[in-house]
Amino acid sequence: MRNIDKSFPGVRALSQAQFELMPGEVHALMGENGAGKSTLMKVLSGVYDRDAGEVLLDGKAVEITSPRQAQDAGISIIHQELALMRDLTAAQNIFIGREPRRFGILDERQLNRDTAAIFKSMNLNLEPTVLVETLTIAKQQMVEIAKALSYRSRVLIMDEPTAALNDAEIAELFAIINRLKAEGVGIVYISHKMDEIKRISDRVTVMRDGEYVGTVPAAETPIETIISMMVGRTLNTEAHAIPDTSGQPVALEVKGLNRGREIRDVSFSVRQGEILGFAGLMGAGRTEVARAIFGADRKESGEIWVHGERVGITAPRDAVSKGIGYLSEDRKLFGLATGMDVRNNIALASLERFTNPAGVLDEAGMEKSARDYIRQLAIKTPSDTQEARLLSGGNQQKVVIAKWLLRDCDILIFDEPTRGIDVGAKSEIYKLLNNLAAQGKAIIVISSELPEILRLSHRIAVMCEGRLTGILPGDASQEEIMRLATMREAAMRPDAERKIA
Amino acid sequence: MTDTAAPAQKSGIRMTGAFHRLLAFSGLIALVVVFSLASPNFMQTQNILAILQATAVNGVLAIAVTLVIITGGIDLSVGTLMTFCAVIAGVFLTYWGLPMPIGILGAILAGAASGLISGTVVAKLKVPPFIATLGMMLILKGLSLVISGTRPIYFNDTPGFNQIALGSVVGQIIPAVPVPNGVMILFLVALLTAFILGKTALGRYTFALGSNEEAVRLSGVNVDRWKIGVYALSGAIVGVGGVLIASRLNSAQPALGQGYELEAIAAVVIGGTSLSGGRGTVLGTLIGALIISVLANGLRILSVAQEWQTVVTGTIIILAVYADILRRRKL
Amino acid sequence: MTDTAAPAQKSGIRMTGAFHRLLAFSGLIALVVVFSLASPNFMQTQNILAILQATAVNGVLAIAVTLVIITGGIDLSVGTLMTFCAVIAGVFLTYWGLPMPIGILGAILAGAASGLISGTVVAKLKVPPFIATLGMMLILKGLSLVISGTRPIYFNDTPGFNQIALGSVVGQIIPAVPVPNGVMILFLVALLTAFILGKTALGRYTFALGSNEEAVRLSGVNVDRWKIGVYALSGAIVGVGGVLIASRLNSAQPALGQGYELEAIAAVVIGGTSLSGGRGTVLGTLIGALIISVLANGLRILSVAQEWQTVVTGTIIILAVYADILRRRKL
Amino acid sequence: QDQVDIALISKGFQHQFWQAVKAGADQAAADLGVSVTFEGPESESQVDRQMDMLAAALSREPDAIGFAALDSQAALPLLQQANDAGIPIIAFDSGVDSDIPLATATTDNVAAAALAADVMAEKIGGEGKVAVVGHDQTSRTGIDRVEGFVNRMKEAYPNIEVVSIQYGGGDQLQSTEITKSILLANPDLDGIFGSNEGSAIGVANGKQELGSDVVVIGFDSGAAQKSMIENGVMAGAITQNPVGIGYQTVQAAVAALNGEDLPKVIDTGFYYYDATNMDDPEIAAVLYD
Ligand SMILES: Nc1ncnc2c1ncn2[C@@H]1O[C@H](COP(=O)(O)OP(=O)(O)OP(=O)(O)O)[C@@H](O)[C@H]1O
Ligand SMILES: Nc1ncnc2c1ncn2[C@@H]1O[C@H](COP(=O)(O)OP(=O)(O)OP(=O)(O)O)[C@@H](O)[C@H]1O
Ligand SMILES: [Mg+2]
Ligand SMILES: [Mg+2]
Repeated sequence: MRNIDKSFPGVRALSQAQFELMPGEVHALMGENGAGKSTLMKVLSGVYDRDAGEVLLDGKAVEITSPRQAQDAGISIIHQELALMRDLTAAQNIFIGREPRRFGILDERQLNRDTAAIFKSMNLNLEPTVLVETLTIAKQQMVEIAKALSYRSRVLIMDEPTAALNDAEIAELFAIINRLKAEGVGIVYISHKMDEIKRISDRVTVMRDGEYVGTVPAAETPIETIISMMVGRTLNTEAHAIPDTSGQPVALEVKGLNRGREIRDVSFSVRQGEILGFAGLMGAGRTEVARAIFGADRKESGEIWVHGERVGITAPRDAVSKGIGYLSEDRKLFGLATGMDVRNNIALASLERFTNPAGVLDEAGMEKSARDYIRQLAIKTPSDTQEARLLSGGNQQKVVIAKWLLRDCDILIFDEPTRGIDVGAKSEIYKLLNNLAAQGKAIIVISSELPEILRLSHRIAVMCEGRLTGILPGDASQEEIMRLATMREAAMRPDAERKIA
Repeated sequence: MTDTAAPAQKSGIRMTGAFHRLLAFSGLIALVVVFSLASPNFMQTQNILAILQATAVNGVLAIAVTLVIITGGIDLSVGTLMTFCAVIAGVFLTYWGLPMPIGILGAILAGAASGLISGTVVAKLKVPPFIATLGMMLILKGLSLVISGTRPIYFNDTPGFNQIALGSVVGQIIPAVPVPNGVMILFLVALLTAFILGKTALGRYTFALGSNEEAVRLSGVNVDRWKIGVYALSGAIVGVGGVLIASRLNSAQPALGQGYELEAIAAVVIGGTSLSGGRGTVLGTLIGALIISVLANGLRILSVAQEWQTVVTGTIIILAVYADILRRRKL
Repeated sequence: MTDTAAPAQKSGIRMTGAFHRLLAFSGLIALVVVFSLASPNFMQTQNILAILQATAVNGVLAIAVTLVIITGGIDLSVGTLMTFCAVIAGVFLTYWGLPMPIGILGAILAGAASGLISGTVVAKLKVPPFIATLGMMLILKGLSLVISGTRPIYFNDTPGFNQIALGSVVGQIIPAVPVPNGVMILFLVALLTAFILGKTALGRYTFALGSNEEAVRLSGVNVDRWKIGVYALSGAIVGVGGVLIASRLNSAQPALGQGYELEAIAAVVIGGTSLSGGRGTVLGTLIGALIISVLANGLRILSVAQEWQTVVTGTIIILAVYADILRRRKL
Repeated sequence: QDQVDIALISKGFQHQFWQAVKAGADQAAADLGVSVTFEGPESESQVDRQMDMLAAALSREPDAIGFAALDSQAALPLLQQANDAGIPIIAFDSGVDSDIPLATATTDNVAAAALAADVMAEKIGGEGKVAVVGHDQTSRTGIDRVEGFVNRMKEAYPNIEVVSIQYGGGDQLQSTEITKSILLANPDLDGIFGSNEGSAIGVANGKQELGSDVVVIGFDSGAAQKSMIENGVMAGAITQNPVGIGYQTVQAAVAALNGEDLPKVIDTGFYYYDATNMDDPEIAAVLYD
């Protein structure tokens, strides 16, 4: 790809961007949120028409103006934002447009057999006939990967495929990538997880502000160099000292929370100024616990105490009025009012603060605070009146964070707060969380990235199959966490588990 | 960990599927039971046949609109398109004296052609389905009047035409259950549509479009072509409805049809199809159409004053859908 | 790097915003120009006033339904609710002999109450708005007939009642432009609603609900209460429409109203409001309503045969929306 | 219950004309000690809805049926079914092309509209331009009244031109808007005929809103139309005898049940009325509020 330009109304997403991929190589594409990575790949895969520049395949210029043409040219892509048909089954999703037929009639059994074969080759345990809607984001992501694999393309683009995956699944994905690589498939790999880049890629291309910065070999180049290419400066990543919060008053206490198989007798507490990390495998029930506390889902039993007072929470508004904020793991579905602008999304949870007794809004006040947060969190947006859905994924996430910061809650639950966020912003968010804790806020961080849990948490709660299998100190080892996260037998025997917890 | 969960879940889905289908009838059954208890005349064979006969046209229209709604669209033109197709049949058979099968084919093709146009306006010009089909509704209404010269066209020169809806092939074989052909045609259309929805690529894309059109596009599918196909199929089914109503009245009534679209859409939604697309069943739509007919018939049998019939119908439509929502929530 | 981009972009948005608004009129202006050229009778003051007068009721209903559509809902009951409110005014003023302001208030409150009920059914019982308001449409239609005893209620005992819509306060001040009060009321309602939508918390939540209701709920907002509030406000506006039509006809006609909902919704969509919610403007709706009135009036002035009027109207509705889509795409 | 049960299926329900028919039927039911039900579709185009109503009425096994056919051919199979079941049928408002109805209580709409044309011609002095605001483009009554008026003008009054025929669906507001357009497009118009109550009131409203002095002839009655005639906005109107139609239909049904012979046609008549004769007992009796 050479000299690619692409502009959106008010935004120049790509300017003279370039990229080169060899057969059988894994080529990482890196850059901050909004650098233009996804846009470049969408140009390559026929989603967007480029404004200028050329695309060469095997040295010959090609015109790719539709996803179909890209497929025919042997290019397939896993999009950053999940693009699945929620009402169809996994198998139906994977083979959409290429359904096996017999005498013009869909051959559903063949479809499911083919899908099962792909799942098997991925070591993925999933029924082909399961409705996508009922799957967690992680499993949906696996379905997307399966779909991309099913095309057997020469070029496979993966736009943040691991953002929703846990370590075991990531390892599985890397095994698949290595296999494809051996078969001569060229792979474009976009991710914000530095360690992955080192583990999997051969070369790294870095973009900044829609422009090409440079390409370096992955093995020889130190991570710091790549990061400074991305952000144009060096980041200091010194470890954070864990403060002692054991003397602080308890801010949030959960006792005996239960719901069906998803949440089984979960009890824990968070103190003011403390960051409690929640670790566990995909589907361990962390999100369920958070949503139950927040009142987003119903709970069967259990007490919630805020600042030593028992509170009845039946809806999110009860939780918010008690000073609890929840940043959900699926920003598109649950976090953003996508049609609204950045300013209103930031103000969404605090609108009454900007409302005078007559019900009239203080637009200037909203603008001011929106701008404050845009600056503070370095949200990349042309203005605070840009529609939120037009921001890049990572910047959308920052907007949702800003919403809860503005709301000024005492207790904050962050579910996968750095999903899809670049290193620079990630360390900003870590700093932010540390500051919030230092201000005395009680914070729960749910994350599937162990380094993140270890980096942030003062204490670490580990869940497995709906149970809290233990709470570890913040300096616990990865092995200890994994042991608790996979402690299924404990889940079977309630008394055994209690001892550990 | 999915190993253990998966099979259980699968049979779970199957079970609830069957259970679900059974329960979907519950609203209908409740109505039937209430009316049977309230009036001895309700459960007569003749009345049951009258109810089925009354369902035929609305049922066919509702099935047609189900397809469009599953794609996430809506079709306001079904009522006037039905009339337009009936008028076309009248022109072919009465004005031009063509043989009956050609008249029927003409009506169905006219429906398909109109669907093709609506579909093209929606898919290519990106006009929202509500507006595209509202426009078509008016255009077709006007054209029906123009073509027919604002007069009904009678089918007196086509003997046997009124047997399409009113005759009973079943009754010739089993005299005890003289189910009118119109009703059998409704069932045939339902079966065929259910087959297309469940077993063919067109059906698959119908659901896929309503579920996430952008995702389908990104998968390299020619979204526009399939969408137009769905509208055309839907139009063809409306054409069948046009033949049915023409046969039932032995005439093409050019002013008929407006308002029928709302009743058809109501049947679809009562039948559990979501207006936001992606899900829906033909069986549900059939049940929805039956609920509406049973309600209208039962209230008449009970001699409820007409203004109160309206009030009761409105209330029961809301309650039926609410009951359906409660049932789903429990499952 | 955002710093430099921001100011340019912002003025860009402002410019396109104003430009956009200007262009939105283009469809309307095109129609006006065509009709003016085609008939010398079109551009008379009297005819302009007639068009405005004809827009008043549909315009008010369309504004009411705009609110609901922005939340992602739909309201099919506006037509029969308007009638119901007119009947309530009739009962208050003619049957009970209460003073005029109380009759007006009664109609508006009746509208708000009905909206409250629809809103509650939608928000609390989770019945889809299409069905909830379809049910309400039937219920209100029946109730209007019941309450009025299926006959019109005249306002002959309330002198001045027909001046609400027909009189002209403006004309008393500036005799050259005797804009009827009904039209002024439409503009007032439009201004007020635009203010509420743009400047108040209720308005902001109206958009937010249509944009992503779940996200609003998870932001700790009492979604149900605001949604019910929007429906109630919408109902109250319909109540104003009820007063207008009652005043215009100097009577409450209990059988009127069905079918008006489609015309109102058409005005909203022609005005650029998306049926999927989250966006829309009162100004757009006003223009949409005007386009419909101008079209109807112009075709009548040209004495186009009625059946062709329908065809042309359908075509132009589609074209107007298509032109709007093209315009947006260019920006 | 052993009370005689008579089902009336009419062409409409909400409109005042049909309510007047219903009132007549209810009156007869009270006088004769029978019970009647009265039903009709939303609009006069919904032929199939009327069939459903007729079918449901048959299932109820009534003793007799009164039926105002929207389309007489379409109803034949069901009427045959009723006939086979031995249920006597009385047609009302417009006839059925068949021997099945024992009697038909009806108005001659063509003649009634021709009378309107005669009156109109007289009021505008035998020459000029007139327009028609019809209530329905396709229904029997709609067609008969418009054609009755227009044909009479053509045949008897060559100097009168019908410049515009438009249809407002019997909706007052729509008819008002139509009238205003017609008046604005034809400033030299002399008269407008409104073909039913809603149309006539709409025409008069439009005339008033524009302050025009066009001659308005209406059709049917109702409180509003009567007062418009009283205060001169409307010159006059044709009335049928809807109350009489309802009353005589029920009366004929009861007579049939008692085995009495019935005349094939019961002409319920029509009249022209204006401010001068409205209070005549003969006229006042056929007007409704
Ligand atoms: N459809 C669109 N309309 C307007 N602007 C867009 C659109 N898509 C992307 N942009 C803008 O283009 C720029 C590049 O976005 P892109 O999604 O390519 O970033 P990215 O590098 O993938 O970031 P991330 O790591 O957050 O996914 C951003 O500023 C974004 O706001
Ligand atoms: N939408 C859904 N429909 C059905 N089951 C679900 C759904 N979402 C979650 N589950 C199930 O609920 C359980 C808990 O899932 P949850 O998302 O809370 O886990 P988690 O620990 O937050 O994992 P993740 O890291 O994937 O977010 C799992 O068994 C999961 O399969
Ligand atoms: Mg991206
Ligand atoms: Mg989770």
